[in-house]
Amino acid sequence: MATSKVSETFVVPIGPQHPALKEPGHFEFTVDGEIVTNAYVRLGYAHRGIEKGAEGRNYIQSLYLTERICGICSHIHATAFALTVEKLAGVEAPPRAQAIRVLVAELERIHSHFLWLGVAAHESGFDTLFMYSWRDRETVMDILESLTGNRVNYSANVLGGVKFNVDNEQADAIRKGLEFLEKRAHHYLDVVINEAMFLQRTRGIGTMTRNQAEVMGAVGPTARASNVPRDVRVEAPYAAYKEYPINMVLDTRGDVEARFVVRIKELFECCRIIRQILDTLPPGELTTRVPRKLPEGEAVMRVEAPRGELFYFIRGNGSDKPDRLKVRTPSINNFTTVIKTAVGHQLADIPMILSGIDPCFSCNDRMVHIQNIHKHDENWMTWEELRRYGIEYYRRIRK
Amino acid sequence: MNITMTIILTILGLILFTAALFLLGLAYEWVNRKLLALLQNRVGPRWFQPLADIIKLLAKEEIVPKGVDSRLFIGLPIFALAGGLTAALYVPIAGIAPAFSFPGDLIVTIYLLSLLTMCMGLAGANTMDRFSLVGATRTLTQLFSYEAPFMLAMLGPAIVAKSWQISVVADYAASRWFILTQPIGFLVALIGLMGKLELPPFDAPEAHTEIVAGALTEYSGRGLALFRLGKDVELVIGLTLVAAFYLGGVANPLWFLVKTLALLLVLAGLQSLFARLRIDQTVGLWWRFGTLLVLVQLLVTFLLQRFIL
Amino acid sequence: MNTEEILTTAKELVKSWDWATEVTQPAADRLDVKVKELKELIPIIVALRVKRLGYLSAIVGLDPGPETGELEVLYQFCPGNAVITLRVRVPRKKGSVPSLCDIIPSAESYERELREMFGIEVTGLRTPDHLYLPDDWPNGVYPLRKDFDPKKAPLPK
Amino acid sequence: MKLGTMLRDVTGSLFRRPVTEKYPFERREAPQHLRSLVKWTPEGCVGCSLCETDCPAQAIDFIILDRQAKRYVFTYHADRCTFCAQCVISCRQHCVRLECDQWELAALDKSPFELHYGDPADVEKALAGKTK
Repeated sequence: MATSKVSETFVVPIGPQHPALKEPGHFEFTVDGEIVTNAYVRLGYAHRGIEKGAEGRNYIQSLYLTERICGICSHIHATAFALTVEKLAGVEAPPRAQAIRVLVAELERIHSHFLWLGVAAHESGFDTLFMYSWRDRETVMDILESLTGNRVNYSANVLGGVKFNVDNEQADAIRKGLEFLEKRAHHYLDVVINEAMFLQRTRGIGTMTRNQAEVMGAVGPTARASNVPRDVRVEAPYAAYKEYPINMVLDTRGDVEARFVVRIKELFECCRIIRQILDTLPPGELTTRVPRKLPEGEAVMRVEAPRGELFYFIRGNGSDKPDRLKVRTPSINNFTTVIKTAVGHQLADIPMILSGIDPCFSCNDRMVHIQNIHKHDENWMTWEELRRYGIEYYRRIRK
Repeated sequence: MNITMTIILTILGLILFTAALFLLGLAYEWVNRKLLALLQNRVGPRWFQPLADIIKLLAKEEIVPKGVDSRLFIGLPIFALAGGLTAALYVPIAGIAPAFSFPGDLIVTIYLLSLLTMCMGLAGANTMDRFSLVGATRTLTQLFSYEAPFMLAMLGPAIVAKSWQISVVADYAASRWFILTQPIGFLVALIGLMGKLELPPFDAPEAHTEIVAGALTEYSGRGLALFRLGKDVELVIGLTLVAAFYLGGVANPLWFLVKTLALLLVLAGLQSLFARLRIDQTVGLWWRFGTLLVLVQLLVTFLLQRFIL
Repeated sequence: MNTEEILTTAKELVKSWDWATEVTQPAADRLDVKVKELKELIPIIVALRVKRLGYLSAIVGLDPGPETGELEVLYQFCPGNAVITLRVRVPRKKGSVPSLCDIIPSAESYERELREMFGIEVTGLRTPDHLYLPDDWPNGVYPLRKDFDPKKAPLPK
Repeated sequence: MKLGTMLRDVTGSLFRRPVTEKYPFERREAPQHLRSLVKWTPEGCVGCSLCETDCPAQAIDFIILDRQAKRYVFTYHADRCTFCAQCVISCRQHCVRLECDQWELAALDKSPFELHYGDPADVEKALAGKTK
């Protein structure tokens, strides 16, 4: 009798609801014991229809819509949109506005990297580092709040400039905050490259060679940790980066540790640029006029978000609404690298590899059913209806 | 008449003992969580939080998932808790002499403590959920890694005291601080306790960023409450054992509190300082270092015992 | 290489396909290549890759309107400061483009998105299932087309 | 390779107060440039209703009762507002501004979030027109 060996596949689903992912995304990891043999990704759980939604809104409203693509890197989305619109309209924001845009963008990068540091530490079970880095993140959030008036979704941009000015008092507060943050960043760098138990979870994990990173189109710190010199701020300086050049932070190792090191070292670079901007803030106007109706044409803009290259494409059709808005966020590029590098690793390393790219699911997902919330329609449940629905649902399950 | 009175008194005593033990366990859990929070510069839970959690869980409906053996599913938490409670009878908790004692109860206690872990592993394997299965595998793998060194570490003082009886060893240790003569044993016992309780950095079996809640993913309501109570009881027993054997005994309630809480502070510090170990790293650590060190310790103790003293 | 050199190299490269392409330069840092023969798309991209002219930054689907009966696909390559756009037109009904996955693995997610949002078939795609849209999304409803009727979209259950 | 690199943070914290703000008991000052509720003053308003057009959250209903007599009602839905301050920028006559002191806006029902600015009689009329 012939015996046939049936190999069973054991699939561990991660997401859309899973404690490792604070945002919804779905990964399926086929494991053999603890070793991952295959990986698959499925997105769209937070798809809000922003690309389509922008087609029905005017440029000014779309600016705030794009700002809501991501809660962490909201400013850079709005900046990218504003820069694209300005390019399409053929105007340029005044130098002071451009410098303030860069200032907020770099503060936001500090905020994002500190946040990421905490999340990644938490994924590795190092909750103390998580708590401390998030405690320190409050400092930069306070700075942003005092600067713009909002804690998240700063709404610093308008089409053609920025909304607020930076006075000397605020500059001093920022400098003071930066001093603390820089000190902490040095401490975290020490922890990340020295803590033996932590290194066991990061060193040599998720290694991606330079060639792999280039082929898979990795962007941002993920690519730079694999020694790919890819930084839009250097390659194609936008806003005020021509006046305030950035030094690219590179690492040759390509593992999760290298990504930690690159991101933390970028914090120092952010602090340097912010100080430089505060010292030499160009005088002048804050806004310039952008026409409400934009000419027919296409404009492409690339900016460097905290997670990597952000790509904006706008096609105008002569009206006050964009004909097409295309946003390509950095995480979508980097997901490919997770899928490829996860294979062969242990299941326990997956959260580290996943968080190593600093994934942002809401950035990727941009579409779902949009409805006007003011008009009470049948898809919108009242609290009582929701409660009844819950009871009804539960009864059905019980049967 | 006399016999009925005795039986009633015994049952009453057992109920009171259990209730007191639960409260003590919950209090210790709170101390642990609060200390960890303070070390991380947070506020931490209020004093009644663990109790409130347990009451809430007990009041909740227990959902038995499809495709499991429901008798096992309901029975395992009870077994686990019963194991912990029975073990408590042999241990001088709060400085009070143990209720039962016989030569060799040290071995029984250690095995009763492992019963909880075994039950958790079985519970995970029973539920057929992917996270539970991975969690169960990890729980049992971890059991096999720390159990031997923990037991060997407990044997150190027992060998010197020439007894397998907890009360005898504790009495013998009351005048001698074994932490000074057997520091490696103390360290291994303490860290083994962390492994037993699945505290960070040995929390791979319930690493929630990887496998949600590990073996207990499908548990809710009463079952979860019982497992958690079992863990709390185990925490108290483990701390008592280590304090009684290595820190000069727990002669009276005050010394018990001081010594166990000091141990808890050390545990909290260790929990806060390290990142979680992967399961293969845990096993490697225990077999490559823990077991080896404690064996060396035992050998030295044995030789000294034999030829010098 | 500075932007000018990049664009000159790219222009010369594309010149060998001048029977199939139409090159314009809408801005100083952009090169717009209209590829009229669909089967020449892959060879051009391979040639760009060989010369290391940028990486695939995005695949943009465009709907010029239902009256044209066509859809547009834009392949954006970003070398340095420049942006090279390859533009392909496909028929609205049963239009298809070849998959780039074999030369550029990261194209997969863009192509999955293009497929479900615009209804442009991507031949050779390894996992042609939904990336963003729900699994029970009706066939033949493509949300980013201009004639998309939101009423046809399934409501969240 | 070191062990316990965060030891100093940890031991330091034992003797420090937790940084957590015990919110309802300890309140923070509103930041200086806080963006809070929108205020509208009728002086100078020309009724261009750009504030309504540009509001990304449709939080502003600008009702023109009589353009000649400058009778406008400015209805503001604070619950929809995203506090982006675009209305402040869009208004060329500087009729709209954001308050900067109130940051605790939670309420148990929606009524405190609907604010009407304008002449009380006009507001009543506008509201009556809306319910019809």
